[in-house]
Amino acid sequence: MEWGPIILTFRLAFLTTLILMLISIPLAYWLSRTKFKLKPILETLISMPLVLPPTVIGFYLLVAFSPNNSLGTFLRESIGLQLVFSFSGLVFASVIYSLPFMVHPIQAGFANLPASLTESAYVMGKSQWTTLRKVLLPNIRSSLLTGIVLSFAHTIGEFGVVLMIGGNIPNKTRVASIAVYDEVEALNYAAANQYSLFLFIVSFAILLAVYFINGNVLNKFWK
Amino acid sequence: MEWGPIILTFRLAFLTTLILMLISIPLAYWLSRTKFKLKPILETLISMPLVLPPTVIGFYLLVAFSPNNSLGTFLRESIGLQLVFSFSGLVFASVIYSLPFMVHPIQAGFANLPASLTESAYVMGKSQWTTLRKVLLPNIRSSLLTGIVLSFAHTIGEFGVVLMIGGNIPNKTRVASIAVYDEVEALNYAAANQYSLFLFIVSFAILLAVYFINGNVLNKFWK
Amino acid sequence: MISFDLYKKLKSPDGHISLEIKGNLEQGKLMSIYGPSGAGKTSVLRMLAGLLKADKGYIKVNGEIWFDTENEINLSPQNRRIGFVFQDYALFPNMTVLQNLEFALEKNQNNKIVNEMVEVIELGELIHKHPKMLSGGQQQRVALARALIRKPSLLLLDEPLSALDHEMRIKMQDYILKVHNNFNLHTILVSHQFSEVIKMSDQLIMINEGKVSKQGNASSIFIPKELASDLQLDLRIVELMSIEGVKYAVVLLENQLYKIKIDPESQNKYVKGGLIRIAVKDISIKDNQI
Amino acid sequence: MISFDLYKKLKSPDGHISLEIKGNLEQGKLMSIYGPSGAGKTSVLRMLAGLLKADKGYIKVNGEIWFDTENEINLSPQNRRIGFVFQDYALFPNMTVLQNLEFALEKNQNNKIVNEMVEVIELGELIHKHPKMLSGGQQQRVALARALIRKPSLLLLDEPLSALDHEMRIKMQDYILKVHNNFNLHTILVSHQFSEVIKMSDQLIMINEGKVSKQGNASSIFIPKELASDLQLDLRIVELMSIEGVKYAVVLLENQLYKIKIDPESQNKYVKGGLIRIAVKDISIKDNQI
Amino acid sequence: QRTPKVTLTIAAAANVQYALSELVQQFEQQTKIKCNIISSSSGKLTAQINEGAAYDIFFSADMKYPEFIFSEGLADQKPTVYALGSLVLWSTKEGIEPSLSLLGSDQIKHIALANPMTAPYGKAAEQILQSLINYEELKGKLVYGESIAQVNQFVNSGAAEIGITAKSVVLSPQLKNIGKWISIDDNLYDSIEQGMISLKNSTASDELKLQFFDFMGSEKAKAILSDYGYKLPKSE
Ligand SMILES: Nc1ncnc2c1ncn2[C@@H]1O[C@H](COP(=O)(O)OP(=O)(O)OP(=O)(O)O)[C@@H](O)[C@H]1O
Ligand SMILES: Nc1ncnc2c1ncn2[C@@H]1O[C@H](COP(=O)(O)OP(=O)(O)OP(=O)(O)O)[C@@H](O)[C@H]1O
Ligand SMILES: [Mg+2]
Ligand SMILES: [Mg+2]
Repeated sequence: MEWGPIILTFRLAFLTTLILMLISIPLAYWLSRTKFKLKPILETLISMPLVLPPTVIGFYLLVAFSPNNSLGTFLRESIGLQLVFSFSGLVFASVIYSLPFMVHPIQAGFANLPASLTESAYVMGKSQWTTLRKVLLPNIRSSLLTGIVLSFAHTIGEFGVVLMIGGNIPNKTRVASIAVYDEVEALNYAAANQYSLFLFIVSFAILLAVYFINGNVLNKFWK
Repeated sequence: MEWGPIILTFRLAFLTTLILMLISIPLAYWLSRTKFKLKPILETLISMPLVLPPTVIGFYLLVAFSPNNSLGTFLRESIGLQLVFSFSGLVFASVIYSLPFMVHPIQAGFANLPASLTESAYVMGKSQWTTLRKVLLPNIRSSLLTGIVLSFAHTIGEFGVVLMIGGNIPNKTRVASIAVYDEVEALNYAAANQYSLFLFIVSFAILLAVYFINGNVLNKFWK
Repeated sequence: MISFDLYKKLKSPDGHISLEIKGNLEQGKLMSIYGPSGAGKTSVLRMLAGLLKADKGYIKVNGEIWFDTENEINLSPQNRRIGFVFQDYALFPNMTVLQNLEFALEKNQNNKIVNEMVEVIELGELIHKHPKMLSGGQQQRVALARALIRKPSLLLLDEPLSALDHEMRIKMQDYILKVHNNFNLHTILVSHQFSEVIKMSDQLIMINEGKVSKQGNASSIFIPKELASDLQLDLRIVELMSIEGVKYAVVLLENQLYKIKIDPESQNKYVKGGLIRIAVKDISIKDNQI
Repeated sequence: MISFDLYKKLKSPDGHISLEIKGNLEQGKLMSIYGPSGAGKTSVLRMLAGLLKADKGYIKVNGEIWFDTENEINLSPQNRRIGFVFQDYALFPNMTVLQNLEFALEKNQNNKIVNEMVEVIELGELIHKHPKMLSGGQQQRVALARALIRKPSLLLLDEPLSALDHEMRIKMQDYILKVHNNFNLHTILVSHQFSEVIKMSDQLIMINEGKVSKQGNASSIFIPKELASDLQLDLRIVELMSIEGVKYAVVLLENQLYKIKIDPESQNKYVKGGLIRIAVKDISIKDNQI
Repeated sequence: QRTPKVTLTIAAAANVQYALSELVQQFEQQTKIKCNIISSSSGKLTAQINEGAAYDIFFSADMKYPEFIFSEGLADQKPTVYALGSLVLWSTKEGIEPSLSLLGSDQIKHIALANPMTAPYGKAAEQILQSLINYEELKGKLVYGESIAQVNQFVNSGAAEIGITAKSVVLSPQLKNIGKWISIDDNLYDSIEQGMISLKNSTASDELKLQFFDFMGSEKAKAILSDYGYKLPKSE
């Protein structure tokens, strides 16, 4: 078993989860408040990448961001961002693909909070940002946790998109999910089991820690 | 474009979502109430299938349920259930794989409900079942919706598990996601786009309808 | 007849209070629990309802044992036939007022009672609204109506009238008494209003930090031993005015304002917001003008 | 000085009520809004706080315009410097009592005031508890303390004392008055208790179905035109008893019980729960024994 | 005794499918026997066969997988080579004339090849690159596809400027006129023997399978294979 893919995987999963939180919290907050007419369409669109097979999504992203394409050229020439065959591409694709796992639970959490919590923070002169950070987020912790766990786990396991847009380059885009897939394909079941077990154990430990911390804090103060 | 895979896909997605609801509602309800010490471990375990690549999960399921195997033989001989290369196998695998998408949001929804709702239904003499059905579930609708949308969309797009355990048999296990994957592999981009577009539009329509119904009902009564 | 003897240690992050309470209540009688905030009143109702398990003790209702730690009996809330008005109302957000009431119906119960309640509790125009759309007082009235639908054998009311205005409060008090008497209920009421407690209850338990401080009927608890034919009245001065040279004080007594003349000599003894204590000596009960 | 004139159509699935209210309140004065449940009292407070947008009208506080539909001015709640006690308390479940109070501090505000409030509102042992662990009355006290931390220029109180017992209620009333006077606030209070309204407010608005029915200072609204030197007292009979042959009635007046002798002849006119109306004629204000 | 069914289920590696679909069409015309092609990667198909999938014939992209199946005792007889694959250098980028000497130039940022670990074409492509003197420099440009099909997608989308793919691909009807390609000297890599094998756990009769193998030996079949850029094994 090589360490490269494992390290890359957890780097990708942490980074993706982090970026997803940064994007999803404001997005979900906005969705939970807005009276915008087209909201259901937006909500549906967010889930849409899920209905296509990952490899196919990957393929469409590949076509969209290929240097042959004006978008790809533009990105590369204007901000030096190259999304195909690069780690940033993996992150980008994972973020798009896991977006619904983060946005939807958080949005549901916000929707369930009583309006008076926000209102009373506002009349105390607290900004929307402070209110979000100090009042709303701590009170939707179980929803936030759901979003984090689903996105994190999903990013670790996903390989279709990543394989397509990343190109399986050792130490750059060859994540563990691709490695274990390759071992299965090559009938190296022993190696595959080793990777799987390791992925499984590390992910298990991380998520369990998250749950335990959350559970303890909850038990101490909530009930 | 053939209709077989499309029909099969939506049959699979509906069936999987339905079964997932039947399993996840009681499971999430129990998880949200229990003071069981090992709860964080259970919660983590539910998410674990996500951290392995779908094909690899499919591979392990294949090995576990293969007729070569005592478990597979037992299932086939005792209850006539064959889980590999069959539609029921696809349903089974999809349920396992999408379980966290249904369980976690619903559990978070239950956890956020005030205890007095349950309690007041109990003192009215309502059973736990009636309370769940008439009081709790309608009040976690946004979480339920999240679970349904994520599971449904994910089952439509997933193909790694399904390809491995199902074996791509026309009209039996060849779902649309495999079909579109095959078309992309075979460089038949036009056909792939056609499948993708169709999958996309139908899923979009279904999910949009779900959101609109939910949104309208919410707007009418909630605010 | 309901009798109970309950003990419970209430856990809290800093320290404990141990709740100890014991009482009997005959059928058709109303008991009030009175005491400062945090004394444990809500907790007592929750134990009676089966929502909180006492550490030790029993609850017996009409000969039936609902709870007994010694024999390990603990009926579920469902099997206790109770009506409960929660302090936070606990209306179901997904149902309209009417649906909330109908939900409380028992299987095969005639739903005429729903209309009756709607009428009596004056919910007429509210019935198709959802709870979030109601004002605090309206929600409280719905919660009360809902608790009565089932004609429970034990009615538990946790400050059921605190959000109501004076007029509606009096009306609801009378209505609760009416249902209580008509259905021959056991009723236990938590209230903070002294006059309400006195008016409504046959029996009273005063608790403080979990312990019963006084118990009995209202008169035995509050009545001063000695005969007090002198009424001592505290009049709160709301306003001072002078009309055509004559000084008056507007005073508040028992939800009524009076304008009374004041002695110009002692005039500067009176300030707005102050109290005038007067003693009415030797009331001749023949003044009575019922 | 605060002045407002507000109009709002409250939507509801069946029909509308249009809320129309207008008023002025000088610095350091306290205004009460009084009216039946559902009249629109909470909605008025929410409009003043900027939590509900009026359809038409203005709000001016100390010369500053907070809201004006004509000039399309609408300050956010954050920019209005208000304290608000919500009917449902709205304490933050994730914070302890102390953290709730500290959260209300402004940037650079000295946090001595937190300790002051803890002391005055007697929250001592509660400060490290989370709101879910508190009784209803305890939560209400925390909400009140929290609203006062910021020394707001407008204090809005939506039934801030309804869950408190009598003793605590009186204490809190006095405390609110004290802060109100010390900080020279504008205070608007929604309350259902007549005596509370009379005691606390300089000005009173009575509303009914969204419309102002009476407005002015308490005395001008409630005081009967004619001189009423006769006090009319309704004594509620709590208990009838006879001691050594002599008949007594235990009666309730103003949160006090009295035991008075009754005329044996008219004895059967009195029943438990009934009223004895007595008139105290020509009170000599010299009886005054402050 | 089950009545033998009259369809053949053929499991085929993704890269043979272009040629195979035409072969099957011919076969069906000649014999009126219906064939189902189930295409996937050789690795997945092998795993499935190993776990009891009821396929009749397996067309692999190499000899490794059929030999594994045979050694597990899942086949009727030893695998036979039906075709030899050959490689081309392919680019769809304007202004690039594919040649091995061009690989080191700045014009080429990515070279796509199949994963040598799982795809026989990938292994051969790697051999080609390793034979070049500037291999170490090229290493940083390599991107790997899961299969030869993915290499095609990399090249076809323009994401990779050049790729090493199967001749059968660039001759396929779908890609015939897209981009430019040159054949690579077949001395640079071990010949890519593609094997087929008749499976034991099969519901089709032996005759049926035999009929198909006979067809594969026919001139017609050979013509189709060479049209698709396969070389034919020297008949033993
Ligand atoms: N769930 C709980 N867990 C632990 N302690 C609690 C819980 N709920 C309340 N307490 C504590 O128990 C004590 C009694 O609370 P309870 O709600 O019974 O008071 P109460 O008499 O109803 O007060 P109020 O009149 O203010 O509603 C309080 O000190 C409170 O802090
Ligand atoms: N969010 C809302 N949307 C529409 N109508 C509402 C809303 N909230 C309250 N109402 C309605 O507006 C009216 C006034 O409500 P409000 O809460 O202002 O009454 P209130 O005077 O505070 O009553 P209470 O003393 O019972 O709290 C009520 O009839 C209520 O049904
Ligand atoms: Mg209480
Ligand atoms: Mg109100």
